This record gives sequence, structure tokens and C-alpha cells, in this order.
Amino acid sequence: MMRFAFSREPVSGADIRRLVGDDAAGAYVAFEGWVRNHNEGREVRRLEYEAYESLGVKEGERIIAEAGQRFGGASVYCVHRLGPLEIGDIAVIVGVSTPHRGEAFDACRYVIDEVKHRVPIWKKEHYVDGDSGWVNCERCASAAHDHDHDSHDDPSGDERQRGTGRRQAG
Amino acid sequence: MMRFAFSREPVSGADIRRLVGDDAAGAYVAFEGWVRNHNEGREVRRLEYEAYESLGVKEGERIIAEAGQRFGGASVYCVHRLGPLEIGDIAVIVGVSTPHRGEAFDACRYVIDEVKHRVPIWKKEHYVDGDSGWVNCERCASAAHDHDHDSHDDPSGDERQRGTGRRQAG
Amino acid sequence: MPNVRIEYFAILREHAGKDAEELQTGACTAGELFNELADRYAFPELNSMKVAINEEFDDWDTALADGDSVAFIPPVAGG
Amino acid sequence: MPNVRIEYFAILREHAGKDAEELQTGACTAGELFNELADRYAFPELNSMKVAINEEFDDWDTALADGDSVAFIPPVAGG
Repeated sequence: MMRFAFSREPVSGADIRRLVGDDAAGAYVAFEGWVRNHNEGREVRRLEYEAYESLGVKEGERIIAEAGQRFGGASVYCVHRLGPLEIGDIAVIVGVSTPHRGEAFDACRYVIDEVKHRVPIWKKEHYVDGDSGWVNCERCASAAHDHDHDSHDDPSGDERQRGTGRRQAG
Repeated sequence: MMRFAFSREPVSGADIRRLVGDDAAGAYVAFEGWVRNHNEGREVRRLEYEAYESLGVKEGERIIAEAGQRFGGASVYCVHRLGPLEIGDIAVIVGVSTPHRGEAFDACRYVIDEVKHRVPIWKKEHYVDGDSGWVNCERCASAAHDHDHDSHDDPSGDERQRGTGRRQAG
Repeated sequence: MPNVRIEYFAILREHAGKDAEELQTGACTAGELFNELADRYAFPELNSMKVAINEEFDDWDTALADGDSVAFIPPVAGG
Repeated sequence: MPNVRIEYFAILREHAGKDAEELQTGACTAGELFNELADRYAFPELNSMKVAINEEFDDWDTALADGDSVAFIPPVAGG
């Protein structure tokens, strides 16, 4: 397989495009997630990604296999950066080639949506004001600390199992 | 404006990406239409694109302006090749950056769909068997010639006005 | 008898054997002009043809004026 | 008393002060193990935590076996 990978080095659109190129393909759709200079109202200076790499690669490959089945014959690659990134860097890139363009758009969107939802990757943002925090974690954490520290004694309870983190757009 | 252009030289994804880059943008979606080695069951050796360039640029700019209005703040560029192209060449490329990814996918798809539908560009395919033909034109033409050459005396009639060409996928 | 400039593209250019021409026509509308030229150059019959006058899409029954630039738009196939 | 290996990521790694450890636990399930460690390391309360056992997502009430590798998955934020 090897269609999902983590990288500690910068990745480019040209790399991905080469991997999915095919003379029978008529359509290519690429998604790139760029490191923005702000998130939820705060100015971001840089960030770091960390992953549970072995499980992350398995889950990434599963997502890509699903996309291939759902969107006839899509050829897909996805690379996610790890380690420190600067503003404007590519954090994640998905490239899809298909015979026809509808499937390329649908498969590309499916893969990035699922990767953001399912692959164990964490992002720590470092803000211009010197503060930093793990995205999707810090607010829940501090809110919980503020009013009731005792309620975490059942991690298998409904809230933990069914609650969904705030979806990260972008 | 100048967000839609024709090019007689090869275009690359990196060129387009540079044009729409922006530190506030978090999502980038690109579509590339590649010259396939086959179309509708025939093996294609090469092809040529021709356009009514002045009207084509106006219509392309209109489409991109529509996309910007519909999909909040999308930054869009589109370049379409003209002249002779080989298998695997990029025929058209659309790049879109937005703060969030949903709009980038939607705007990119809107632009390529409308460009294929509305911009006066024609494609002549040269087949491996030595034959050639204008896509969307040759079959209608020969079908008409075969059975009734007299029916073209009212180009303003319903069939001409309302008929839609077969949509080209890919 | 308006004097008009006509641009030919793609399959129509090949049938006309030229990119463009100026001519004085007895046609009153863009549609009549097309028919006149279709007879002269044996244009193929095409579905969903459009017409542009002075670099904008227009209607087949638009009256022609002296100096108009007219282009016939065969079915497009970009991308 | 199963002997398990635990991997810590992101905010949990910072709270635990280590990437991983092996320990013998009185916990019977992954959920009980998390509570034991949350008390020890003062883990923050997180919504939608998940757990993986032996490199696959699993349930909080799965019984732990000797030699299991357990990882707690805080809310993810790829892309």
C-alpha cells in the first residue's frame, strides 16, 4: 500500500502529483492544508504536529482504501507533516487522480475529512503572545478544571465515548 | 482582474499555487485536467485547443467573480492551454485558496464546471488510427448529414438554442 | 445591407477555410447570417450553437448593425 | 495484575512527563487504567478521548491482557 505517509521534511504538490500520475487519468484534484497565521482569533507564530505513527499509517491507509472503493478507481496519496512547521507551510496534502473529475473531487474531500477526523495526529499551536496549546484539548481541559475535576473518573462513560471534538476547519 | 488566462506554454501547479498563496488562507484546492490517452473508446495521440480568446477571457473572469461571491472570499486562478498538447499535459488548471476547506472544494468545482460549459474553447483530438475530430461537434455533424441536411435552416430554432452538447467529463 | 466582420472557430473555421472575413450581408439577424454562410460553406449541423456579437454572447434574432463583429460558437469542449 | 506498556501523546505526554512506560496495573479494563493514570499524572479532562490497544482502536471496557500495548488518544487535530 504505502499511500499514506508521515513526513518530517517539507512536502510539495509536485511530489504528490508525480505519485498519482497516469496516462489514463483525466482529472487530478489536490488538497493542501496550509499553516495559517491565525486560528480561532489568535495569532499563530508556528506549530508542531505529533502523531501516533504506527496506528496513524494504518488508519490513513484504511481511509484511502475506502475512497478507492467508493469513488471508482481513484488513485490517492496523502502525506501529513510532523514536527515543527512555519506559517505558510503545507501541513497535509492529498492528491487524487481519476478518469473523470467528479470522483476526483469527491475522493479528495472524503480523504481529507476522514484524515482530520480519524488519524491520531495532534497539533500544538504557539501564539504570537507567547502562549501555546494543543488544539481541541486546551479549552475542554481548562473548562473541566474550572468547575469539576471529579467527573473524569469514568473515561468509558457516554460523554467520552460519544462526544465529538469541535471540528477543525481549514 | 486577470484571474483567467490562456497560455500557449506549459503550465504547472506550482505557478498557480504561488498566485493564490496567502498567509491567512488555510486551505488550497487545485484541479488539473490532464490529456488522456483515450476518449470515448478511441485512443488519442495528441490534441489541440483553440479559443475565442477575447470573449473567453471575459467569460472566465465572470465565472471566477461568481465563485468569489458564492464561496466567501475564495482566491481563484485559472489557466487554460491553447495549441498542441501531448498525452499527460495539463490542459486546464484551477487553483483556489480560502480560509476553510469546504469553500475551496466548492469554488474549485464551480469554476471548472462552468469553464467547461461556458468558455468558448474547442478541442480537436488526433487519434492513433490517424483520424481526427472536434469534440462535441463531429458526431452531431455526421449524424445530421446522414439523414437530413435541410434541417439546419433555422439556427435560432429550439434545437439549436436549447440543445446541450454532451458533457465532457474528466 | 449591413457590413459585418465574421470570425470562424474550430470546425466552422475549417469549413469556411478562413479565420475571419468582412462582408456585406442581406441578413437582418445573426440567425439569418448564419444560414447564409452555412449554405455558402456547407457548415455541418451542430447542436447548441451560440452566437456572439461584439464579443458578448447574444441572441440569434438580434438585428445586425453596420460594423458588428459576429462570431458563431460551436459546442465548446474546454478542460 | 497485567503488565502493560503505555504510550503517551500530545497533552497526555506532557502531563505524564514521558513518552511511554511499562507498569503492572490493578486495572482490569482500559478505562480503569486511564483513571489510575489520570489520578497519578493529573490528566486534564478531555472530551471524545479514545483508546487503542495493540495498535488498533478499541473499547474502554476491553479487558487488559498481560503484554498489551495501550495508547490513549486525545482529540485529534490533523490537517
